[in-house]
Amino acid sequence: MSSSRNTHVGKGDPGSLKLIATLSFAGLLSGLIIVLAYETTLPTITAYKAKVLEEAVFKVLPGVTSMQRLVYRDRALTVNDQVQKGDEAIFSGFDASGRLVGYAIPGAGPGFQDTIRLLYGYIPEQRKISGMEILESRETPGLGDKIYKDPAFVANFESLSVDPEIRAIKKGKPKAASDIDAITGATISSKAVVRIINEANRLWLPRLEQASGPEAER
Amino acid sequence: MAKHKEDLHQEFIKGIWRDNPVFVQVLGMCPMLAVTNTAVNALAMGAATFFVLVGSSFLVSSLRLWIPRQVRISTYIIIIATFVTVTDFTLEALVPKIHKELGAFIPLIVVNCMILGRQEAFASRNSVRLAVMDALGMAAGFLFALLSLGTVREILGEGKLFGFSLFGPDFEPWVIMILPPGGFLTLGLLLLFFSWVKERKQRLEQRLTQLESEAQ
Amino acid sequence: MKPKETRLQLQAAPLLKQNMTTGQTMRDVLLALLPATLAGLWYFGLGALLVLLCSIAGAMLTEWIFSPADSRFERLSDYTALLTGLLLGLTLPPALPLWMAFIGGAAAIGLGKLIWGGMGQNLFNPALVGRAFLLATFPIAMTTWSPQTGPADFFQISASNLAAPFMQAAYDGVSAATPLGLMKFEQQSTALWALVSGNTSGCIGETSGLLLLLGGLYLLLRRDLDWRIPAGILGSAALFSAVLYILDPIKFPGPLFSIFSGGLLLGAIYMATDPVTSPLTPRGAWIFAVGIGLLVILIRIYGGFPEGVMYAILLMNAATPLIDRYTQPRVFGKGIKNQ
Amino acid sequence: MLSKLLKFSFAHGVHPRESKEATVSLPIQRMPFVREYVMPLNQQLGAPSKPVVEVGARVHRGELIAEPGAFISTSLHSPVAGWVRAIDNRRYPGGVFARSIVIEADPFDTQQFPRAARDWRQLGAEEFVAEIQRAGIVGMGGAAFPAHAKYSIPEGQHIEHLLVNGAECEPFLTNDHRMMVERPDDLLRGIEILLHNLGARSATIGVETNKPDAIEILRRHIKPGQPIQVAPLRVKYPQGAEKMLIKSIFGREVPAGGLPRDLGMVVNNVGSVLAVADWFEFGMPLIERVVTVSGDGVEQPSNLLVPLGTPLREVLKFCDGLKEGVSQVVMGGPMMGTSVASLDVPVLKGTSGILAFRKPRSVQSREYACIRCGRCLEACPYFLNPSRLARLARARLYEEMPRYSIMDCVECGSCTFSCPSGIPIVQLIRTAKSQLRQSAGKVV
Amino acid sequence: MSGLLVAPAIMAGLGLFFSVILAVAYRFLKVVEDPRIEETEMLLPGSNCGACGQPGCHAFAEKLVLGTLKPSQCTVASADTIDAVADLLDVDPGQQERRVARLRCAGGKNQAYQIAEYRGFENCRAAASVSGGGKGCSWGCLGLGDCGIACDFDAIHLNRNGLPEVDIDKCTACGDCVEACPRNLFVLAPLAQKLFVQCSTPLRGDAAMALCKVACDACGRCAADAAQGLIQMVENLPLVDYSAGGPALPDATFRCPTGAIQWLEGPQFTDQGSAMTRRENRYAQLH
Amino acid sequence: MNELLWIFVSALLINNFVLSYFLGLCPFLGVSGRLDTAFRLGLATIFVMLITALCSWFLNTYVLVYAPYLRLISFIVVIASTVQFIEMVIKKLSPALFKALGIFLPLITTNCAILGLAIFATNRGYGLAEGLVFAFGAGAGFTLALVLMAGIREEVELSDVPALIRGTAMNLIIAGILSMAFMGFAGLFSAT
Ligand SMILES: Cc1cc2nc3c(=O)[nH]c(=O)nc-3n(C[C@H](O)[C@H](O)[C@H](O)COP(=O)(O)O)c2cc1C
Ligand SMILES: Cc1cc2nc3c(=O)[nH]c(=O)nc-3n(C[C@H](O)[C@H](O)[C@H](O)COP(=O)(O)O)c2cc1C
Ligand SMILES: Cc1cc2nc3c(=O)[nH]c(=O)nc-3n(C[C@H](O)[C@H](O)[C@H](O)COP(=O)(O)O)c2cc1C
Ligand SMILES: Cc1cc2nc3c(=O)[nH]c(=O)nc-3n(C[C@H](O)[C@H](O)[C@H](O)CO)c2cc1C
Ligand code: SF4
Ligand code: SF4
Ligand code: SF4
Ligand code: SF4
Ligand code: FES
Repeated sequence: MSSSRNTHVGKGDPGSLKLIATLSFAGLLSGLIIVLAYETTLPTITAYKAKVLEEAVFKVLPGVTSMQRLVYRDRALTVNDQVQKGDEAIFSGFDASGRLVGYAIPGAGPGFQDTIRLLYGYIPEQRKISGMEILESRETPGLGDKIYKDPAFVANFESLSVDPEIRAIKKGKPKAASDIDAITGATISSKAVVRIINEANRLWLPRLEQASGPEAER
Repeated sequence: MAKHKEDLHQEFIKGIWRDNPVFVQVLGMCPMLAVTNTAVNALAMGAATFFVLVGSSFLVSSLRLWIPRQVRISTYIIIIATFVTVTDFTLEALVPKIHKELGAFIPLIVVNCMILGRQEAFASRNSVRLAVMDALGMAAGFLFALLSLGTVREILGEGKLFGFSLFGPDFEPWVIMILPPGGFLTLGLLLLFFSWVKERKQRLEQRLTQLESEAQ
Repeated sequence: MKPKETRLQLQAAPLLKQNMTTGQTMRDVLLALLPATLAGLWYFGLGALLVLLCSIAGAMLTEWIFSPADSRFERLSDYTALLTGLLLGLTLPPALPLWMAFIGGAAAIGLGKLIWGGMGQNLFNPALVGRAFLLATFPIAMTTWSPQTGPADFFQISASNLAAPFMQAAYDGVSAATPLGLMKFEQQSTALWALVSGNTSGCIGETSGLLLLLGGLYLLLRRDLDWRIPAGILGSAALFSAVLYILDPIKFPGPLFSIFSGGLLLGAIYMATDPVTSPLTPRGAWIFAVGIGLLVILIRIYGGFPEGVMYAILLMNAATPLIDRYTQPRVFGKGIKNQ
Repeated sequence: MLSKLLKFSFAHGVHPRESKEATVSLPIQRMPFVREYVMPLNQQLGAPSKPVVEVGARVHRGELIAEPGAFISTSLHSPVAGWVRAIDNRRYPGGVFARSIVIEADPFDTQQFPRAARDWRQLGAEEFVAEIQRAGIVGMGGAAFPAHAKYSIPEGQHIEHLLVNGAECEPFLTNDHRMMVERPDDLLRGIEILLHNLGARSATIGVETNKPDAIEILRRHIKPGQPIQVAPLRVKYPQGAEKMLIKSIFGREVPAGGLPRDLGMVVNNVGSVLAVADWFEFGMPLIERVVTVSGDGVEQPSNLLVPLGTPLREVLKFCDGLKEGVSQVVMGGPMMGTSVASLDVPVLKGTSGILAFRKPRSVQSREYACIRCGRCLEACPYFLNPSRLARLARARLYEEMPRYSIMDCVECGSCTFSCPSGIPIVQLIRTAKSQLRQSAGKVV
Repeated sequence: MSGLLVAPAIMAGLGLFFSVILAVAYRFLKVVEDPRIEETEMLLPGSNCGACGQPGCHAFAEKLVLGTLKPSQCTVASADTIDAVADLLDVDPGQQERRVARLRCAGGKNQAYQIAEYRGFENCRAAASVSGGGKGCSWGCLGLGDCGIACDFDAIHLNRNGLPEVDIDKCTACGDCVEACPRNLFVLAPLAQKLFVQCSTPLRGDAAMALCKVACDACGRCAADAAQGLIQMVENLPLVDYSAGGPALPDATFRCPTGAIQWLEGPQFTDQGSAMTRRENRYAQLH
Repeated sequence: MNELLWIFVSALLINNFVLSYFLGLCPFLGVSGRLDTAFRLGLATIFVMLITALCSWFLNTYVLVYAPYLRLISFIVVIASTVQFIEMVIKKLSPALFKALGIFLPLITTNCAILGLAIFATNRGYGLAEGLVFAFGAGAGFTLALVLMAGIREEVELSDVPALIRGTAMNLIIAGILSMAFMGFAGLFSAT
């Protein structure tokens, strides 16, 4: 810092070392504080997250009392609680007697405004969907948000055949077992939900069939 | 000593009205618009900002003699980011629902120009007492702005205030208020309203002084 | 001193003017809209008339209140507030609660015109700003369509029209899907004759294609509008939808359906042509028009709304300053090479 | 001839009502002499002339009274025989005062002018230019640019073609028309003189088709073998602007900021060519000109041959005076002329018409805001964006305006004519130009 | 609890890493620029008016640092500011002589005759181009206020008589009005020079009086009454030459028949109400 | 609908950072006065956003797996330092480029659009390619909004907007109308 003669920075010009030391020290301190805060709040947060997830799974799979996280890797499903990036995971739900009831499958896709994330329950024995829960969406209040606020719409998914393919149909039109009533005024969001589920089905149903071996059993 | 008290008082008051960070200085617009779709969110955001601003102002002004000029901005950012991260975790642990609603905008407090601006313009040059007073005032001003916007948007957009229905179930909500355009428009119109009030006041004062001088 | 003569007046040349005035232009547009307006009333009855009146009242009242006291009459007498109110009204559903129509008129003038400094200065079409505001504010009411009542039931007003201010409307009877709604959500086409004559549900003024074209013709003859804009919009929209139609005639509507359905004619002839908000330069007008045509079909076919005319026009309005800037005509004698 | 079938024209422009009926068939009439003449020294573009007479001096008709003050300047000759009464500041049409030579006519003089032809076949280029300057000839098409300056062709340039401007696109005016009809032979002689001395090969007379008799007569008088053509032009304003004329007839554009001679052409008004003929054939300098007096405020519209320096008041008096309630008197045509503040101003070399109107012409009942209808764009023959220019001028963003080529505006007024909002576009542009010129002068 | 170690380590590492990189980069990549330019610019008024003859305050600051200009050449800055700049750069602030804009015309609506009526764009320059805007005097003020709009300092307002009054406290002598006026009526005159001719017509005698009640009719009395050489008649107008010795005194104005020459203690035109009646009487007596 | 294309269109039009997410409002309101400046700021923003996408992907994959709680602070530090470093390099290597784009860099660094981009990309678990496409779409969308706004504002300068409205209030209302117009893109490519 020899050129300080005409740079007019003020009194003593601290050397680079001091700057580096200050920053490193600040980093050190802040890291410490953050980690303290993190460690203190972590149990509450993880517990809450787990609870939310569990509630969602239990909701889409009625009668379920416990669950497991399954990861699809190397063409097989394995139980795995370690969340990793790029995981393709679903949840299996068991009733009080420990019997496998079905799977809770997450899905995501574009909605009217932004990506919709949802979770739905699937019962392989009946090839039926047993419930649907929207995890995240930015649909228009009063219209698109009916996909989770309108009980009638959510009820559509309580027992819905997946064959041949789910369709959203305008109210009052004849329906098949795999058709749902679209929300009036929010056809697009309704169709988006349906499409997300269909796509997830296309991905997961073959995998589940192929993997419905003993390892899925507890 | 009394005079000193007055000063402190002034530092606090100016942030709320005369130098209001939003209405006058037009700072911190992003969180201002993004999270004010309901009054509760606005309140939470305001509180979080309040904590971060006051905390970092306190810290910055106490450390101001030790921080070299060249790295002051980096240091402020680290300090602010630390406070924000702590706030983020705390909110997530205490009020997870609201935390989810505010989403990415809690971390974004770090880059709220108002906060960094106060450190640079005030906290780094003034005593801890003044800095904290100033931060309290600014934060209160910010909170005030957030709340006014949030209130308007929630009342019109949902017919509610803090979640309580105001006009009964038959009220037709003004959906736009909750949508992005409503944010822009409401803030624009609020600003317009405030400058109108200010102008009217000025005109009145002018008239008064004119009348006085005529009376003399 | 010398005996006084009458004082001469001094005026800058040129001392001659052609005799068209802006006020006259606005009156022409009102006149051109008359047939389509009457058809709307014929089809939708008294309720529609009230909706029109309320939106006009909202517009004119706002103009009146927020104009400087000394220029109020002058401002109202240029007919633009009336025209904006009328055009807005024509793009509203006939069963819209009246109080919403009034708010729409106020928003159209307030947000669409006054804050910009009044007539001639706004960059977005005021009527469409009003409509966009209404659509975003009251999406359900704005997309609930009542079937045509026909002249026999002229005096029947739907209950929703009379909803109390700020309160939700109760819809009586069946709602009817518009031709575009049917197309988009049920892949169901409507007969062309119904579209041309206006015998469908939809906005008050948009249904009757024939009368809209008639008014457009009148405006063209009076040289009140830039023919490039309707030509460009209708042409590009027809071309785009023809291409899609050829690719998949079952999924996509044909070009004639595209032109005669929804608000395309009303928009292309009376709204995109608003001189204030469209480009000045001839080349700019083409770009503007083709942009609208493409956006309309894009939104109608791939977008979330059955109809995109309003958004297409507003988006191109936003681009108009840029278009104007980059399409300045070549000045005489500039950039040429003489051998 | 092919050109018989074609009507030549340019793009854009406007169609004001022609209003030439009142005077189109009236022969040119000589105006009698009056008592006092005022000869301002700056009747031409460029430097003012320098007086060469003293107050009290006796002058003959046609005698030199002022010599050129510079190269871009020209001579003045006494329009009458009489006495110099003053050299003084007098009111000038532009609204300012100008130094003028005031001459009192000798009421007993016969005012005869001795005719004498001059040789024009043996002149060198420079001599020719000097002759024209001596004759005091300026462009009579309105700009009053000294003609000799136009004829002094710089090294390296070469004139191929002479264009005679008989378009007369301004409404009301019929002076060029009458000159073509009444003096075709003199006009053709003038063309011959100019062709010879400029070294040009051919000439075209451009005439709007609303003067079929002029076209017909000129064609009849052109001798076989003369390299002169008559081009019928669409009736459209501003057909007479020289760049438009060239575009119409030859389809070529004069480069912006350039001159016709960049394309090897010289454009001259009919009156200017006749003045050349007058000088060489009769030895008559520019001391009188043809003026159309018309408009709904004149009792007796006429085409007059008026000595320069005659006050407007006298000219109008000769036409039986003004009607009751005249509110506006204009020098020149209604599209580009200037309204005058006082009738004491004199007829100048560049005055083609005197129009008096009863009700103000350009006042639209009200001015609206610009609705960007684009009519001004479609009117502007120079393809400018008048709306933008006017808006910029209103906002006083003068520095932005050169970006929109403000300096290429010739102030033809087509834009203002066509604006339905009644915006004084040209006036705004003129104001901005004036301010820009002044600022440019200031910046060192 | 490994985080307790990991986090501070990562943070300190990142801080270390980047501060080293930046410090090194700073060392080798820094482009040096004289910081005094910026500091000077901060001190300047920042109105970018160009009165200093530079395109803006930044350019002026550059020139100041180079030493080619003096701080006082900024006519907008207050004395304190100029001193501060001079202190900062350690240069001589330069001479300061307060100047204000003065109007060389006093022919308002009540004094100058109107010969025609101008209708059109309300702007002096525009009116001047239409046969002089209808005012009989083609040198005088048109009273449409171009100067007032041009003044960025709100120093010019048209008075009821249609003449621009300069607020001498607000005027910074930036010269914008000089440039704006199409009749070139404003001059920037030192406040200390109090003898001032409020007329621009080169006409004389009755010709001048036919235009305006307060025209200078070039009678030459002021020149006769002033100190030798102080006032000279040039083109029918008195020209005051302060460098010509002799003291400038109000005496020169006493015998002026029209009041065209004035002794200005403060702003122009303020005393006109009362003074005019006297002059008007006088005018009546003369004719 | 191709995933990457949807990410791009969504960031560009449907969920435009400025008009729908309210990110980057300070430069949007502050630097939209002149068209050419706005355009250059836009380009600089696209550039910084791409850098940000790279940095955040790097941090997410190699650093934050060990300490997720440091996400925010490390983003800030790393992005700011990288941009500052690049700024110095540009200034040294190409003064012309620096004059055109570089002067905006410090302005952008402490801007919520940048940090927002990093956080959104992380929250949504974007990989490198997705992150880059997202960054490009968001940057282009920001530029689009900025340029439209600048064009409008240059035009508004010539109008007589009431003095009371002029300034921020006017700009916000214009932004509101623009945002309303952009609502037309909602549901694009998700309806079919
Ligand atoms: C402001 C606004 C927001 C909207 N939001 C949604 C939405 O979130 N989800 C949706 O499916 N439709 C939404 N729509 C409606 C769609 O544009 C479309 O009209 C609707 O899906 C058609 O449904 P319908 O055929 O049942 O009338 C919205 C419309 C407007 C005007
Ligand atoms: C000029 C004009 C523009 C319109 N623009 C739109 C638009 O952008 N979006 C829209 O949903 N409806 C718009 N409408 C209304 C539609 O034409 C009408 O709603 C259409 O018939 C589709 O109805 P649906 O939304 O119920 O299917 C416009 C109407 C007119 C007259
Ligand atoms: C808008 C405009 C219109 C003009 N109209 C005529 C016209 O009708 N007749 C004419 O002789 N010159 C007209 N002129 C002048 C010509 O451009 C050109 O200067 C003239 O013909 C040259 O001849 P001169 O020098 O002999 O006058 C017009 C000029 C302008 C700018
Ligand atoms: C051909 C034509 C079309 C017009 N279209 C509209 C329109 O769509 N909406 C509107 O508010 N005003 C319209 N106007 C009226 C006027 O231009 C408008 O109110 C201005 O935008 C107000 O500044 C139109 C005027 C004309 C001449
Ligand atoms: S003709 Fe008049 S109203 Fe039309 S664009 Fe030109 S200036 Fe504006
Ligand atoms: S006056 Fe100028 S801008 Fe207007 S039409 Fe003529 S050349 Fe074009
Ligand atoms: S001083 Fe000049 S600019 Fe000012 S009003 Fe008079 S004429 Fe106009
Ligand atoms: S414009 Fe004239 S009056 Fe205003 S500050 Fe400048 S010099 Fe003074
Ligand atoms: S308002 Fe249109 S050009 Fe002046």
